Amino acid sequence: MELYQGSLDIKSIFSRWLDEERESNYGAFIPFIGTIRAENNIEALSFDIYEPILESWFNGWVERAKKRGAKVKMAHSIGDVPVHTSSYISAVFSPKRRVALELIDEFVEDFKANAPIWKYDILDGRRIYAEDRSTPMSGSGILASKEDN
Amino acid sequence: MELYQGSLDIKSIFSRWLDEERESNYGAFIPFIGTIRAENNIEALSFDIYEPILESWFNGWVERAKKRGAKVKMAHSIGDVPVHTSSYISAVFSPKRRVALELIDEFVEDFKANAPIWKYDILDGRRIYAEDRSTPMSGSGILASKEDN
Amino acid sequence: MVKIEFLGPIEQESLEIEANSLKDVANFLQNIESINSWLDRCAVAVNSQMCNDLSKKLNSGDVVSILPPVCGG
Amino acid sequence: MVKIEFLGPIEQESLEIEANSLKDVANFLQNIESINSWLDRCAVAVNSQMCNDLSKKLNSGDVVSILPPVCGG
Repeated sequence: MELYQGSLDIKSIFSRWLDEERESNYGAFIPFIGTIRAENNIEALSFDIYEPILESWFNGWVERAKKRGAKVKMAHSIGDVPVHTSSYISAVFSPKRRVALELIDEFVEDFKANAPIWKYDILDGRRIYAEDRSTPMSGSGILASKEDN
Repeated sequence: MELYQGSLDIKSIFSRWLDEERESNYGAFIPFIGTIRAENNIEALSFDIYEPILESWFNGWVERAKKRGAKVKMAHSIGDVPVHTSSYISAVFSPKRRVALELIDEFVEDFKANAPIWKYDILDGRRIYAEDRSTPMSGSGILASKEDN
Repeated sequence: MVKIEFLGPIEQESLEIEANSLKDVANFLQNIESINSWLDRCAVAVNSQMCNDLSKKLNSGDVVSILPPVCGG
Repeated sequence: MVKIEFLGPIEQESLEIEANSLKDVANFLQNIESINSWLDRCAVAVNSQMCNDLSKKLNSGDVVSILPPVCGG
């Protein structure tokens, strides 16, 4: 797992990952690249990350992928990322096409739902939590329960 | 659609595609890269392509992707491709993550089943049709039917 | 005359025959033993368009392509 | 003493409280109005491990993290 301040250098990360696994005999390699869209007049998005939990979330996926003969990699931005630049790249390597296609879907969807990353719009220089586009992590709400025993 | 003699220069194709769509405001970009696995002692795989039908097959996907607000790209090798080098890269660009994840799966699976490309093992310098790994295209068998009217 | 071409691994030179429909092509090819063994798993294109219709009419100059099982990637 | 830290957009400095379980933490936080409004959509980690169990025992020095809705990518 790799974290970088600001936009990712996608070409260099992609090239390095390709080289790293060149001799690993994986037949299928599927990266997913997330790029900041120009919308709602934002100048950039900005990200906070809680690294210890991201690390353990990611290591869980390394193990899950391994059981299916596959490998996952991931890089994400911290801080401000201007529109039309990229904040996220993840990838699956697998001997098998089907495993790779299924795993990239599951991995990216779980990332969206459970990676401890918070997103903010940068609008007129202000940093505004993107609450409407955010998802409560699994297990959310347990601290809201009322004592009743 | 791009066809090349021999192995693909994946880094350069990837970088060019990224640059081509840098300002197109797609949020998700998912390439699929196929690399020749070392197995059964092969030295390389080799490919024949029937370009006119590949072109119309691909153009059908360009239209299908467009209806979902997305774009597809593809490059493939012709002739011999040594093990641990790549013969195939395709990609989906989409504003939306879900569309991109679904489309890359459908596109790659239909490519495997219906793109007019024939694969051969290169083994001891001989070129042997990979019949056991090949799939009859949809509509196969119509010429085998017996005249009975 | 209609041209029949054999793609990929089918080792057969192109043929020119008289044929009014794909059905005529089927009858003709079923009588060539080395080709007949391929037919149950081959698809067909006419002038580079895939075609599933055996009653498809053919005109002189049409090209019929015989496509054996594929495996790109 | 248990440390409670608030991640991402929750504008609250870390707190140190006496607590024997996550239930104690819940009771404490429900009484802070600006925090209570977040709780129904926040997940919890103890010492950087996600935790869904309100009866989870806490020891002095444990760190409880409050994680609001996420959106990476």
